[in-house]
Amino acid sequence: MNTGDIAFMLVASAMVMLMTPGLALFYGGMVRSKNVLGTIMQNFICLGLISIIWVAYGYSVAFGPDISGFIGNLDWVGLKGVGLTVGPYSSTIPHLLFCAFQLMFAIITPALITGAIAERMKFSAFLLFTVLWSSLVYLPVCHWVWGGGWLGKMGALDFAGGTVIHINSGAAALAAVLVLGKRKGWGKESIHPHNLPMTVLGTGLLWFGWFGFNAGSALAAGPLATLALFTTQVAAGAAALSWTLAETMLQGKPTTLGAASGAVAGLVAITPAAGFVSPVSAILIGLVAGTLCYLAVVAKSKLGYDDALDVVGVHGVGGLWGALATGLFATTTVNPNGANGFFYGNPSLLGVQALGAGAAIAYSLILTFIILKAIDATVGLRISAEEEQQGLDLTQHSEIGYTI
Amino acid sequence: MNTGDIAFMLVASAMVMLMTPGLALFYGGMVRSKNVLGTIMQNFICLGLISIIWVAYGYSVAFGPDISGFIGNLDWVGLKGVGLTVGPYSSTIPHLLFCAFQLMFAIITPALITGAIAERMKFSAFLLFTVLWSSLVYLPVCHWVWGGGWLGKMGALDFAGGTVIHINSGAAALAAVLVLGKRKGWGKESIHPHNLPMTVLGTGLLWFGWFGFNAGSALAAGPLATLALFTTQVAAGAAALSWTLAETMLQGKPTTLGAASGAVAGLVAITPAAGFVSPVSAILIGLVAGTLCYLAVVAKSKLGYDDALDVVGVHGVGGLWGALATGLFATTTVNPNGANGFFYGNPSLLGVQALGAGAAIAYSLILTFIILKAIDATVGLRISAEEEQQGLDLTQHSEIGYTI
Amino acid sequence: MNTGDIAFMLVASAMVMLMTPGLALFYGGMVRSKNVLGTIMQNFICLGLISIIWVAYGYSVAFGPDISGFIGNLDWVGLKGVGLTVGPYSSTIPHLLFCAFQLMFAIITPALITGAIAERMKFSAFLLFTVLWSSLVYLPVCHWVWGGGWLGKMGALDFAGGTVIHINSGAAALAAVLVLGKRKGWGKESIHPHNLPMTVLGTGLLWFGWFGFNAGSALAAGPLATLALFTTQVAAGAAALSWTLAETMLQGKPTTLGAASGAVAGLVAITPAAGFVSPVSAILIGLVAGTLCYLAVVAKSKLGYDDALDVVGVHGVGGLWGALATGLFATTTVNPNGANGFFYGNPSLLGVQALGAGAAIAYSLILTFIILKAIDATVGLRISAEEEQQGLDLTQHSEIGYTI
Amino acid sequence: MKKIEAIIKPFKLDDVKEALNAIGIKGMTISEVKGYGRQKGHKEIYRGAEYVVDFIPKVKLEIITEAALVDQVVDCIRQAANTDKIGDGKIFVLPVEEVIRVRTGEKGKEAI
Amino acid sequence: MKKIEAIIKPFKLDDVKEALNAIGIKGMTISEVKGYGRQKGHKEIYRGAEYVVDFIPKVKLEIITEAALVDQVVDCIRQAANTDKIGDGKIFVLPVEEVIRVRTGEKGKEAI
Amino acid sequence: MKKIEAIIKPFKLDDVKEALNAIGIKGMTISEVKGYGRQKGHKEIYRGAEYVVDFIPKVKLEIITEAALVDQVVDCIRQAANTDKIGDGKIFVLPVEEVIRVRTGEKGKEAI
Ligand SMILES: Nc1ncnc2c1ncn2[C@@H]1O[C@H](COP(=O)(O)OP(=O)(O)O)[C@@H](O)[C@H]1O
Ligand SMILES: Nc1ncnc2c1ncn2[C@@H]1O[C@H](COP(=O)(O)OP(=O)(O)O)[C@@H](O)[C@H]1O
Ligand SMILES: Nc1ncnc2c1ncn2[C@@H]1O[C@H](COP(=O)(O)OP(=O)(O)O)[C@@H](O)[C@H]1O
Repeated sequence: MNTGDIAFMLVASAMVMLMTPGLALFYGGMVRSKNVLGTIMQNFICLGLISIIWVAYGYSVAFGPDISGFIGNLDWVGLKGVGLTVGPYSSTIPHLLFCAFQLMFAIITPALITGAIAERMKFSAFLLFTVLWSSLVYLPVCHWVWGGGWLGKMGALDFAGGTVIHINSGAAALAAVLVLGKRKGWGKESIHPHNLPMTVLGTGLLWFGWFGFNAGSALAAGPLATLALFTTQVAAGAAALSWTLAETMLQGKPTTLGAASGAVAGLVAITPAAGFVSPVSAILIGLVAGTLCYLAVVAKSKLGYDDALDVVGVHGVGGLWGALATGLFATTTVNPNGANGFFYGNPSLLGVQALGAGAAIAYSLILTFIILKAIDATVGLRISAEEEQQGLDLTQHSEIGYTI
Repeated sequence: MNTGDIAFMLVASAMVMLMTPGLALFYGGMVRSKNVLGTIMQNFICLGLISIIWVAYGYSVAFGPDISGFIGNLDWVGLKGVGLTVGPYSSTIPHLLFCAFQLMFAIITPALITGAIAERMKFSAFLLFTVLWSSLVYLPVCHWVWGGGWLGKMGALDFAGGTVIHINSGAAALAAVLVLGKRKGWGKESIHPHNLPMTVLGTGLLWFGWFGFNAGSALAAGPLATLALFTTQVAAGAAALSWTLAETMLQGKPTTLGAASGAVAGLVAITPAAGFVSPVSAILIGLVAGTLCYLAVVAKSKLGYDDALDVVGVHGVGGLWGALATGLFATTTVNPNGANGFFYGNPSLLGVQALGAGAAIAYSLILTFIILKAIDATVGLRISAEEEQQGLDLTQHSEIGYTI
Repeated sequence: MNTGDIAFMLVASAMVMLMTPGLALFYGGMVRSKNVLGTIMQNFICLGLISIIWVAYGYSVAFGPDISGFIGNLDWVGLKGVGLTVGPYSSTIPHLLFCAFQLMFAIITPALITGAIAERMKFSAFLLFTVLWSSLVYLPVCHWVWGGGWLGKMGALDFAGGTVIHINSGAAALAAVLVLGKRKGWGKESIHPHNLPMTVLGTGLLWFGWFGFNAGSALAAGPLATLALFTTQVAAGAAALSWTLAETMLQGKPTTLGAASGAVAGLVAITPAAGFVSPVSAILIGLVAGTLCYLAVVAKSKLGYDDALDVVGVHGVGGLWGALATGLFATTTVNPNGANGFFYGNPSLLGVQALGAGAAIAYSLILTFIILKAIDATVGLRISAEEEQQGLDLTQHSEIGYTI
Repeated sequence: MKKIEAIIKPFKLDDVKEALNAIGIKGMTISEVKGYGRQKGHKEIYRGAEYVVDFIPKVKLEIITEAALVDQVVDCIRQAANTDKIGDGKIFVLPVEEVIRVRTGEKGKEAI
Repeated sequence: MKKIEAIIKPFKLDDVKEALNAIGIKGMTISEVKGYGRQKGHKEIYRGAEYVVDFIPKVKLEIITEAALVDQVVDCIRQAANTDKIGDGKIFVLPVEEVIRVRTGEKGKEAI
Repeated sequence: MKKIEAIIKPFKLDDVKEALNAIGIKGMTISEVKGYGRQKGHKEIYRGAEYVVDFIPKVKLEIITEAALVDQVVDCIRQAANTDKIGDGKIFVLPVEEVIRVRTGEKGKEAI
């Protein structure tokens, strides 16, 4: 045990927890005021749902003893055997601390998807979806990459969860918007964010928490965490700049939402690369992420699907870029336990990265599609047109966000 | 000295400080907009008032050399002798760091009471009350449990302050609403929260800070803090779920405020137990806390007292449940320095826990009652009916929360 | 390397990063709603701009090998040679971690100035200003004090950046309001804060982050950081009280904005002193800071310059008081590596402190003046009168903060 | 048909609504307004500066009713909204030429 | 000159504005109001307490127009705002004695 | 009795209020409205999508006054609110049949 490492991982876990309320505000500010609570609630409730699933069986399925590289077995159900001594995943922190840290990841991943399905899903259907999606999509993919599964073994680099979290949720978001369909009035009425300062606040909390997310993925308070913290900061900053620059060129104005979105895009893109690339590479990754995700978001309107708060454009596209960028910019000069990428003489890594991303996308797309179709056929996915007019807050929760 | 422990306790202290602004927002969102600043101010000013009291005499009275198990003496007035070497309360962190950490607890406890008295108390009376209550109620009870006093010696378990903080403030809240009386219009007009997203934000900050609160109570970055962090997370999540489930069954809808309130109820209930129970027990404690506190809050309307933001229902009832639950679920398998509870073959602990809770309730109720009656008889407690119509913000602070 | 120190500095860096979004909200709440996003954006974009400058050349110019005590050379451009081994500035944490921590300081300093110029500056001019000001003012002054430059060598004490950050930005703010001129309607129309709860939230985040700022300036998790954390807390609390007391005496009411402003004034004043003074001295420093800054803010209206959100009164005056107070209250009894001040038998320190402050003020005032005049003469500083009526949000960013 | 506009103190809204209900008025439209009159405003303080705010929050009720009921409605509002303090508000009666229900197209009395 | 006041459901505003535009109405003033009528309100739940909220968000349109156009405007609004559900709203027609454009001082028809 | 309704630019409110005060008008009611007319709206951009927002924030003044004062009041508002730019607003004059002060029950001139 190392008290410095433990101190860091305790705080990092707390910081990643805070990302989910942060995400709730980030998304909550972007919807119309009649849906602010419904949107917040979809995020917030994940803190409850997933905590219980994780103890019950989630951690065991994701990280328990491996079955054929695809899934963990049920040895650790109820956290049996997951104790306070150093565990299989780290030699300096208690096993339960690793489990706590990973729980926070498992919470935020389904929460990310809520941005795509915003303003139109039944809360009951959402709960059901979250339980199923976490169990059938998140846990296996997590196992593949980090739990001793086939993807990790293949040599794919994913420092803090680009594939497990962002590509995965981005692909699920795509499936979800295809199944759910557009919001009433989409493309006709103007559907504006109701509270952008709230979105910026959410961005600030996300950014802060992301240091725990990325640097914490080193599982120790050392040089590697330092590198990850630094690359996280500069990639986010660069992407915020680059998004606003791109929109200024194409639309004439740098927007606040653009800066916030860019920051998140940069954070997403650096996630898989954070501990494998140099600060200068991180800036490049961020600059590309900001512009690329902005273009993806602009393209959305043309493709005609209603990814309400751009989960596909930011997490899907940003996550994919991050996975590939890791294959381009990774270098053993900053992390000897990493690998070299394309620009450091090893083109093969790029292929592995693409394969990993592709597998996650395919699996997530198909499973999410099936889960949602099944829910739609049974309990139904969408609120009625009239409920949509009234908003989630009143119809799903009998509350309103603001009273003046 | 251990740098890991110090690192953790520095950050934990900062996190607990953040809980007070978090609480200000949690409460601020639940009052009507004309009282938002007055409510926030009552919380915020505790950061000033108590910091000075703590240095002047508070720390000495609470933690200074013991006088007959009831109170500390004045040896450490002005923090004389409270230095940067390891102190009597820990062998790995500076004495002053322990003092800083405890200061943050002393700040938030009177702040918790502001939820009960919301929307009707004179600010001057509030300041006076806070000084008296902290000095005459908080400091002694704190000494009893943690400062070498009789309650701690008796063997009562209180990991992070269930008795000192939550039962204590909950009992004070009960006394306060009885003395203060109802808000004008209570039970007739609908008195709605004016900004629920603000309340959820406050909940997020409270939850985050609570990791510092509970895990930090281990005073070291090790397995015990890890356990406390984990149990805190899952109890909060479970209680959020359970409150919303209970209200769905009784009222047909899961509310956002219910999820937020449930989370806080879970955090309260796990506070005394955090370092003594297993993760699975923590989930059970959380599940019961959510439902129990919800029922307590529903009962309030029937009992006819106006505990504005439900301090009694959440902190009083939740804290009491937590104290008893510690007596039920504590086990030396997770913490050898703890004790076994009812379910682990030691029914006697439950009695000790009940006794400790009962003593705190009785003392706090009576003293708070006397303090408030004295203030009422001298400077007066309540604002006038007309001021109540205008709101705290304009009448007490000459400000308004929002201008559009 | 020491994992405890690294753990602490990783988290401290994250906490200081959060101060910039915190500041954005602190300021954002104080402007009119038509300028909320423009104000937030000016702060937020610094996270992007300065991150890139820092990697490109900023860190090298501020902290690189010294050239005649005035500036660093370009050896570390692109962070060449700034690696993951322990660096020249600390023997227990990686060089890159020190660089990360300092980056966060470099971000927030220009952001502080945005409070003075609020509600009237072109965004393009602001970007240009920030690049020039950071490069020509911040980097040199930072080098003088911390990078091995003449001021640090002279023996001036500046624990966490009173001179580098607060006096520097306060002086720049003064120059800026003189060049920019008043907002339309200033002194005639009532220009009210649009969202004070947002300002309090920002204050809470600033206060939290400030623990990272001040305690982190010890660069290690030990007694010194502990002292800094404690003095920070009590100075902020004392100043919040003292500002509200002063305004109650002069204007009859304690305001929420006063408490928040006082807290910030206390945090500013304790910044240079945090690791050099005792807790009791910290309270005195805070008490004076609250009253002094309040009086400075009141004086503003009489002097007739439009320092919109009182950067001069709070950061300039508060920073200056802090620098001098360090010269008064510093004592080697709490920090043997510090020095004794006036009250501890060494009047000469006061002179050194005054000299350091004076040099920073003079340099910052003059350079800022020149930079702004140059920008005004080329791209122009202010938005048009009509744009000012419409607000920054619509005219600079084509967005609005809130839609109901 | 007449239109009755009443400016009242916000906290009196529930009372007025109930009183109107009691005399059979089952429809109205309300909005938030600010009033300026004899009632003196309040002081606000921001960062050491004091402002007097003259505009005071009020609620405006708009009720369309048959001419025959006007006196009864006016009296009802007067009684329910009265607190005997300056600023209790005013009631205005305006002529209305036509009333139409959107849903059915009914006109006049039928439309209310 | 007449004044047409219409209380409609908020989500119908865009449709009504476009319909009015189509018949040549190029000016109007709108505001947020709350309506009380036959349409039943909704339930809100806070901390275990239930409230029925009777006042429902509506949008009020105010259009000044020549007397000759009143019928056309009223019909236009009726059609665009109609959803055949209770609560679709009402239209009121009031007499106006004079209209002045602030900028030019033009009066009557010229001022619209 | 007449009712004067004026739609003006928000930043002109203080000027108008003072000008009215100067001619002895000591009571009025104001509200926030949005206007649609010749003044062109503004563009908003969200996540790469552009919207044109036609409704522009305006302030509506409502002043009840004696018929004899109408011209003076209208002129006063016109002068104070005028910026010679499109969108300065309109003034409407409507007939009022009765005015009642809630507090005292006074009617007509006495009630203002
Ligand atoms: N001439 C007026 N025209 C329109 N509204 C008025 C007029 N005078 C007063 N009001 C409205 O009536 C409210 C109450 O008037 P005020 O003079 O304060 O007290 P009182 O109701 O006792 O006469 C004002 O706040 C304003 O909204
Ligand atoms: N007598 C009235 N005076 C003023 N406004 C009214 C009146 N009756 C109804 N309204 C307005 O019209 C809206 C719709 O009326 P309601 O009775 O709910 O349904 P409907 O439009 O089908 O008649 C109400 O919400 C209210 O704003
Ligand atoms: N026919 C109308 N009915 C009601 N309000 C109108 C009408 N025409 C214009 N307005 C109001 O007057 C405001 C100003 O009108 P606009 O045509 O933009 O410029 P101008 O004041 O120069 O004529 C509009 O924003 C709207 O609020």
